[in-house]
Amino acid sequence: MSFSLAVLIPLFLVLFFNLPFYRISGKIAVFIASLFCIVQAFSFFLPVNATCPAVQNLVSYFMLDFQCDGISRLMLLTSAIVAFASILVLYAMEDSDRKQFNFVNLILLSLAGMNGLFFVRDIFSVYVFIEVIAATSYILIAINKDKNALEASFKYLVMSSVATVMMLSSIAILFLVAGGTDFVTVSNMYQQYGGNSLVTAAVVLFIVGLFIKGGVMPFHGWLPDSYLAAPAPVSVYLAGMVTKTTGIYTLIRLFYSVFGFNTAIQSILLIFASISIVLGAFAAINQNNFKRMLAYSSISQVGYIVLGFGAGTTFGVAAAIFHLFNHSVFKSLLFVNSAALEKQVNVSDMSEMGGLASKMPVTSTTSVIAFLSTAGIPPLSGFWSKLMIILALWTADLKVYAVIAILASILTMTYFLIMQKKVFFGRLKEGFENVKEAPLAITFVSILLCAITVVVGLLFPFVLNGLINSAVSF
Amino acid sequence: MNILLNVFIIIPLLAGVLLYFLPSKYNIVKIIMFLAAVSVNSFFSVFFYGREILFNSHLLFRLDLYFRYYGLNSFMMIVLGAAALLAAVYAVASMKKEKNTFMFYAFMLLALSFANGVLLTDNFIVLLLFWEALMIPMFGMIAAGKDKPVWTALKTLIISSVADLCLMFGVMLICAVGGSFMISQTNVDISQPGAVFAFIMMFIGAAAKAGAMPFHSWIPDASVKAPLPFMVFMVTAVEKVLSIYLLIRIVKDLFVIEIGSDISIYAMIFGVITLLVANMFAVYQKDFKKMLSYASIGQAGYMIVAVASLSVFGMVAALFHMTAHIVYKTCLFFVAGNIEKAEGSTEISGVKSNLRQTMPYTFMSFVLAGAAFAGVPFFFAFFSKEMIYASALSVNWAFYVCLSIGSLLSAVAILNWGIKLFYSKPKEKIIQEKEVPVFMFIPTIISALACLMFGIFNKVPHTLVSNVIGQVENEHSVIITVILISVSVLVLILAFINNVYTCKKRNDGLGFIAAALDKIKIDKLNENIKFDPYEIFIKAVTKFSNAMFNIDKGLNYFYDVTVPGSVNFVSESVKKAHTGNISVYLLWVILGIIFIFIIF
Amino acid sequence: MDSIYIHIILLALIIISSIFAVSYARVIRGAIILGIVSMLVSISLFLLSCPLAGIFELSVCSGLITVIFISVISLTLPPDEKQRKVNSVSMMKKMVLLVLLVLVCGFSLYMLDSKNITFVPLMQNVQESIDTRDNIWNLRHVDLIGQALILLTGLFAVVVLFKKDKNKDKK
Amino acid sequence: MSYDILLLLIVLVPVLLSTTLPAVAKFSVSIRNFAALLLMLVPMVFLCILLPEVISGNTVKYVFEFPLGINFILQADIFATFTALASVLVSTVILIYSFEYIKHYENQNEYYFIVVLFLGSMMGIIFSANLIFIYIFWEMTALASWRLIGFFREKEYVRRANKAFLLTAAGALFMLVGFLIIAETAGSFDLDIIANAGITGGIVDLAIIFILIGIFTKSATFPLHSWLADAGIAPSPVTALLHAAVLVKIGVYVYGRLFSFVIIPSDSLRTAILVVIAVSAFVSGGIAFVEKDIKRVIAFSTISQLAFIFLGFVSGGKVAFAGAMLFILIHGLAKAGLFLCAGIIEHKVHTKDLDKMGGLLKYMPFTAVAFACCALSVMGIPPFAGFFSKFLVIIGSVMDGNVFTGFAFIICAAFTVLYIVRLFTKIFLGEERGDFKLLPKEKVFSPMVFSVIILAVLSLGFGLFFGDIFTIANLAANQMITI
Repeated sequence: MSFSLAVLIPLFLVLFFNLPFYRISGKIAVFIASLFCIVQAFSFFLPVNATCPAVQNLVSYFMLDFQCDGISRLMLLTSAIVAFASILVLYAMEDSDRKQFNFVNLILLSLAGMNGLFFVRDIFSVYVFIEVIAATSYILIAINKDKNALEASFKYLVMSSVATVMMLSSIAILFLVAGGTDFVTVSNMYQQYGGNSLVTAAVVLFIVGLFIKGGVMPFHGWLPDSYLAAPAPVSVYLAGMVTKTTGIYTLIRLFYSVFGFNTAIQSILLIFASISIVLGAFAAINQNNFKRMLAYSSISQVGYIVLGFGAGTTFGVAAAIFHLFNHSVFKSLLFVNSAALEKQVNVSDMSEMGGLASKMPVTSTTSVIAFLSTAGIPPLSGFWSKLMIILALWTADLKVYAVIAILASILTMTYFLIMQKKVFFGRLKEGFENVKEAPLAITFVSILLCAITVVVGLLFPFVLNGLINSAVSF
Repeated sequence: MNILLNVFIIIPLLAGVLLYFLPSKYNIVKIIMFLAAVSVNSFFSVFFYGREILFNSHLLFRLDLYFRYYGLNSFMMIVLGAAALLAAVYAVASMKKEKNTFMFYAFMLLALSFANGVLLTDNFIVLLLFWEALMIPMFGMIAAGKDKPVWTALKTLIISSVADLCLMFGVMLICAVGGSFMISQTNVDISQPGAVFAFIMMFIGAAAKAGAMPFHSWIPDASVKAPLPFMVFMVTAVEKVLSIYLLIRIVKDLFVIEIGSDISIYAMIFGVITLLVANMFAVYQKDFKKMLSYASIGQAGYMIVAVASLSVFGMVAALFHMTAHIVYKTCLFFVAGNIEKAEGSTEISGVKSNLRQTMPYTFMSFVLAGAAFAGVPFFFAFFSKEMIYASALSVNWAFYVCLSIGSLLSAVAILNWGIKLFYSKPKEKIIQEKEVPVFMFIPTIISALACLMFGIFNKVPHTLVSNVIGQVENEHSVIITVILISVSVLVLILAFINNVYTCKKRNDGLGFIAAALDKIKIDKLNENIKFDPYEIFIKAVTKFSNAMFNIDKGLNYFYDVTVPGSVNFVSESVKKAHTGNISVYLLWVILGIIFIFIIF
Repeated sequence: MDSIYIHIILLALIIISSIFAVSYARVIRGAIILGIVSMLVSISLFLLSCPLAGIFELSVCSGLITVIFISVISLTLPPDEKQRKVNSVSMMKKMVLLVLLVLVCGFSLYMLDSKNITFVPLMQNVQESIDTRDNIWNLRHVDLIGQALILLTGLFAVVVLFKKDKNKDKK
Repeated sequence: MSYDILLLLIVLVPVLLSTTLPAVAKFSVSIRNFAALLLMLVPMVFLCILLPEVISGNTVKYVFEFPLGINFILQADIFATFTALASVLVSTVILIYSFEYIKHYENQNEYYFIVVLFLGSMMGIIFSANLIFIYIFWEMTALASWRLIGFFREKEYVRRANKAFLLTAAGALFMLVGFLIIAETAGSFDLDIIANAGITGGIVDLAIIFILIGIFTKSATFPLHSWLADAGIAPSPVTALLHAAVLVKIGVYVYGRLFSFVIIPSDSLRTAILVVIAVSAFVSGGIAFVEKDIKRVIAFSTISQLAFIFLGFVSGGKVAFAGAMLFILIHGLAKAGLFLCAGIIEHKVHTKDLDKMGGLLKYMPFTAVAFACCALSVMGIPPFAGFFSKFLVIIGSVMDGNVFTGFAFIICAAFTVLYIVRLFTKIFLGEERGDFKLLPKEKVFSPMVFSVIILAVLSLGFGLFFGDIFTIANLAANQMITI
């Protein structure tokens, strides 16, 4: 019951913001939206079916047949964190009130779409909510209306429309065969007609559609340009949540609760994942632009998630989910750092920057922690999730892919070390003497996200039992 | 009672350390302490003589040192004590004015205590411990020379540490093969695997201590630069004593080798090479002390040949010769010291006044010691040389020939120097120098008289030595002894003729011997550095390390250039692939789909 | 009447007209062709016996959208002659992609045949009985919410993208 | 307080409390220095309390169950406590040295934080008895060495720091693959279960090779050593701490911990390793003889001395094991002394090039004497401790049968003497190739010279009191090598 609120509240908020006679100011909108994100984050810790009678009958009409299990609750938490981060970055970066207002409304709509996606149990509604998130992100990317933002958003539009066409056709086939679109009927059908080539063709089409959405290597064309061109808060939101929810979460949801795993699909997932890990890392190595490098790095990290759950066991799914949560935290942290750099130094080319650690201590330390966690250096959360992925692959006897996953983190380390050398960890370049630390909002967010990474890293056993086991019992 | 055995190590060690750290205003006290320590040591060496003591002391390094005091090392310790006493008295007298004399004294005491340590212990590790510990006092003593000759000191350090490493490896092998760390308990048959390798390494290590050929080049440099007592005490006494002690232990106790085996032949050849080359170089030396140092290397060659003959008779001969050598070599070095004191330098050109008149006593002791050195009958060394000739002859006649050539060369060298020093006509006006101070003079005379006395009553040292090693009846028939004596007398006459009568033609006083040697171009060999084994060794090492340096540079190039280069190439190509226009990306999507269908 | 050939012809017509719609240099012609395409689609829907979808397609896509397109395009300035030639040239280049696309479809079809597709028996009890209206309103609440969200995003898209920034003129 | 809590504190106190150092620095620098020293002394005191307990035979163990089989086990036997004491001792002396050395450079807070964190992770490696936790602390030390090597923030220095970090991290990843193979064959990550499982065979040798790649990168053996020589550009307390005394000892310690009785490498593999370390000793010995930069000479000498320690652990006998264990302590002290003296010299003469030095004996007599003592200990001249450890290691390997490797290492010992003597003469003796007249007078009781003297005295002290540490080493060897 209470989970339908997660969709309805943002909808009402947007309506409330745009009442015809009274339009509230951007600042208040930002404040309310961030409040909502905090509430959503803490809702993760509330017991599942908190029922308070007052709300009960009010919402009874809107009883939506949502089911919720651990994975969705975890995704709820991650989306709340990332949305909160992007809203605060927005608050620090944008100063025009109107733009803040528009931005917040779009974020809320996209959040509503995402929450819906987490709880829906019907492949057609999955398609609908993916469409909602996609639509909001087209506009978010092009919000500043400068030339390459529009071009990037157009590119994203075309690519994801191709993806949605594929998804729709595969849903049509599945509907044709199964007679219904909710997960249960489709999975029963799949048990029966799994081997049939038409059904597998439909499933493959669906996977390709989701690959395009998720930005897995051969289908990732739109990702670097859209991350680069999008304004800073949008790129935080995009990198942090959108690609991962629309692309990878739905993939996990489908394979976990609808179609089981068979070796053919598994091999597709594993091959494409390792391609995107290795080539993503290579592409990121000598990028000059900070955000573009982060884009390629997130492609390679997404590859890790797909590799994780490509292992086929529930332990693999748990590892993938845990890495998804970690990755969205430290990737959005890295994008927040890039936003801070953009605001303070407004030079996007890394080779012009130099030794900013002395001038921007918080940003540099948090970026170091984020880079270490991405590369999988032990005490931090990234290491644990990568270790779980490797263990899952190892126990599922996919030793070759495990070795690829292990050795690829050397490449991850290379491009982040190059980044550290160029941007933070060197002598201060002339002309940056009067660079001050990023504004409070951004520093607060980066400290928060960095704290999450470190805490999850250090308290790994409790996190594992509490967070992950509830999502996927293995 | 057995606790007293620690005295040999503790007293010199404590005295040395105290001596070094006491402030300079107590100089007189320090000298007294120095002399007291040395005399106490020699007193105890005599006091303990004749006892058999097994004692496990925990004196140093908190390890148990397993002392074993018995015949052989008691004799060695007496000889060492006596030499130390003579050197100490001479040192106190001759080094009064120099700067770091007390450093020298301290290190001398340290060296004495470590030498006693080597002689006393019965455990291989402790033997090695004290053996290699000698390096620091040696370095200190050389460095305490007149103008701080640290380069020579370091050269000594390198050479002796390399030699000691050979010994260390030999000891390791013998412990591994023999199975125990105790010297008295190891008795390894040569036929066991690894035993031959162990024997070779230990033999080289021990012989190197005495200055055998490849490891000798620090001795001549040290003789010129280091203070004279160092040459007397360290080079002649300690090094020879320790080296011969270990050689005898190797041949007698540690290994079981039958007499005529080819290993002993190789060892004797090794000794003969040292002997011949050293004596050849001795003939050509420009400096009296350098000549003496080469001569002592030559004598070391004698002893090695004697020991290498593996017979008990040979061992007795070696020990006897060692004692004789110590006595007359100390006396010769004292003579050199006196001349240097008076003349300022022992270079040929340096000798200005006619020393025969000015320094009659030194001249007399030179004559006695020179005679003993040359092997004139009824002098100390004559009898031991005969025994060495006999043992060499018993193995192979060729060795005997080389030995006699060697002694001929040494006789020529000593005679040449005698004439040059004492019978040359002074160029400039005669400068009246008085004799050297009394204290320097006494040790010279004592050692000279000792040469004579022991020569005449050679039964006393002979009995002492033989009852230490083992009674040996003189199995050589009378004829052989007669032949030996006549040959050595012939050698002496030959040398005399060469020096006195045929020196007119050549100005350097060497007769036809020098002409013979010139054909082999020995003198050029001796002077230039190229043939100094130490330089050859250093050059080889530098060549090897340059090669290694290049390997490392190549490896660095691989890590710094090729790996990053290839990674950049790949990432550059991937970056170029992202052209940015939409149609290319759509093309990739299509290719991806085809790829999936292929997999299915 | 509804033999397989009618459908294949209709499909071919749809593909050809959509290609023309894309390749016309003048946008107004493209809009008209687009209207025709959606009409053809509605015909085939009628043939496939789902009249409601056909009516919606006909009235909304070919009707309303085409009218709006044409009215908006007519308001804009037509591109001058030179610009039109440049556009047409780039059109030809894209044709190459078309050939590739045909090849790909052919190839995938061939792959499907080679894997001897066994057609899945259709579900016997296809629920014709469920009225679409009832289906939309009470069975599929969730999609309603989704549609509401998309409508709002569309609204905001217009607000954000097309409204002139007041302060930009001032700057 | 029970002993296993004590053991836990030894690891956790430096790791967790080190983060407070930058905060403490806000109050005052001296408090921070004192806090850093305290964070080092606490583990030392605890270790001293632990040592008698451990010597009496019972190994202290702290277990905390983790899911997935990666349970956090700390195990302290004599070998571990001894090595831990050795590294804490050296790191404390180096910390005292760095109070004065780091004083006039910026970002000192980071320096102290990383050094204490490094010590904590070193304790972690020494005591952890679970493969994954060895890997975790291993990577943390690689991270620490990255930040410390790049301390001066020059462009070229940071490039070398990156190279060092990448090389060690790549090695560690290979090691992780090896650990996974072993965990799979033996069934669990815990060392004692692996030991009981007694696994052998081809797959285990493959795993050992993978692990060896990691160990060889960390302990800079020949083919993978180039990062150590390049790391000379770090401040000297860092090079002393990381590249002489503590970091490079990790690889050797883990080899001793894993391959002495937990997993037994096959004989063919053992000879292969012997060949590799002999080559490494030779090559680095040769290079040290012709190298120009003072830090690089000492770094290459570290590489060749590490080969000695490897020899001890690889040959597998009890004597060799005891020798190698002592070698870790004694070499750590002596080599740290050499690096710290190099730091003092570099501080005075402002150049690292050997050709521009000479005749410094007159100007810095105390440093010269300390340098000489440490050099003699490295060369292995008797009264100093180096002789005993070198002797034990080589005699151990000879008694275990590999005579030729023993001979090769004797030649390497000769090399050591050569390049150490060359180094000493080039710095302190000979004619002065630079105007050293205006050097400031050498203050004996400044922390720098004082700590160097402590190290020299310790090298001599451990030589003179060698009997005690030898008995401890013997006990440890008997405990470790039970076959």
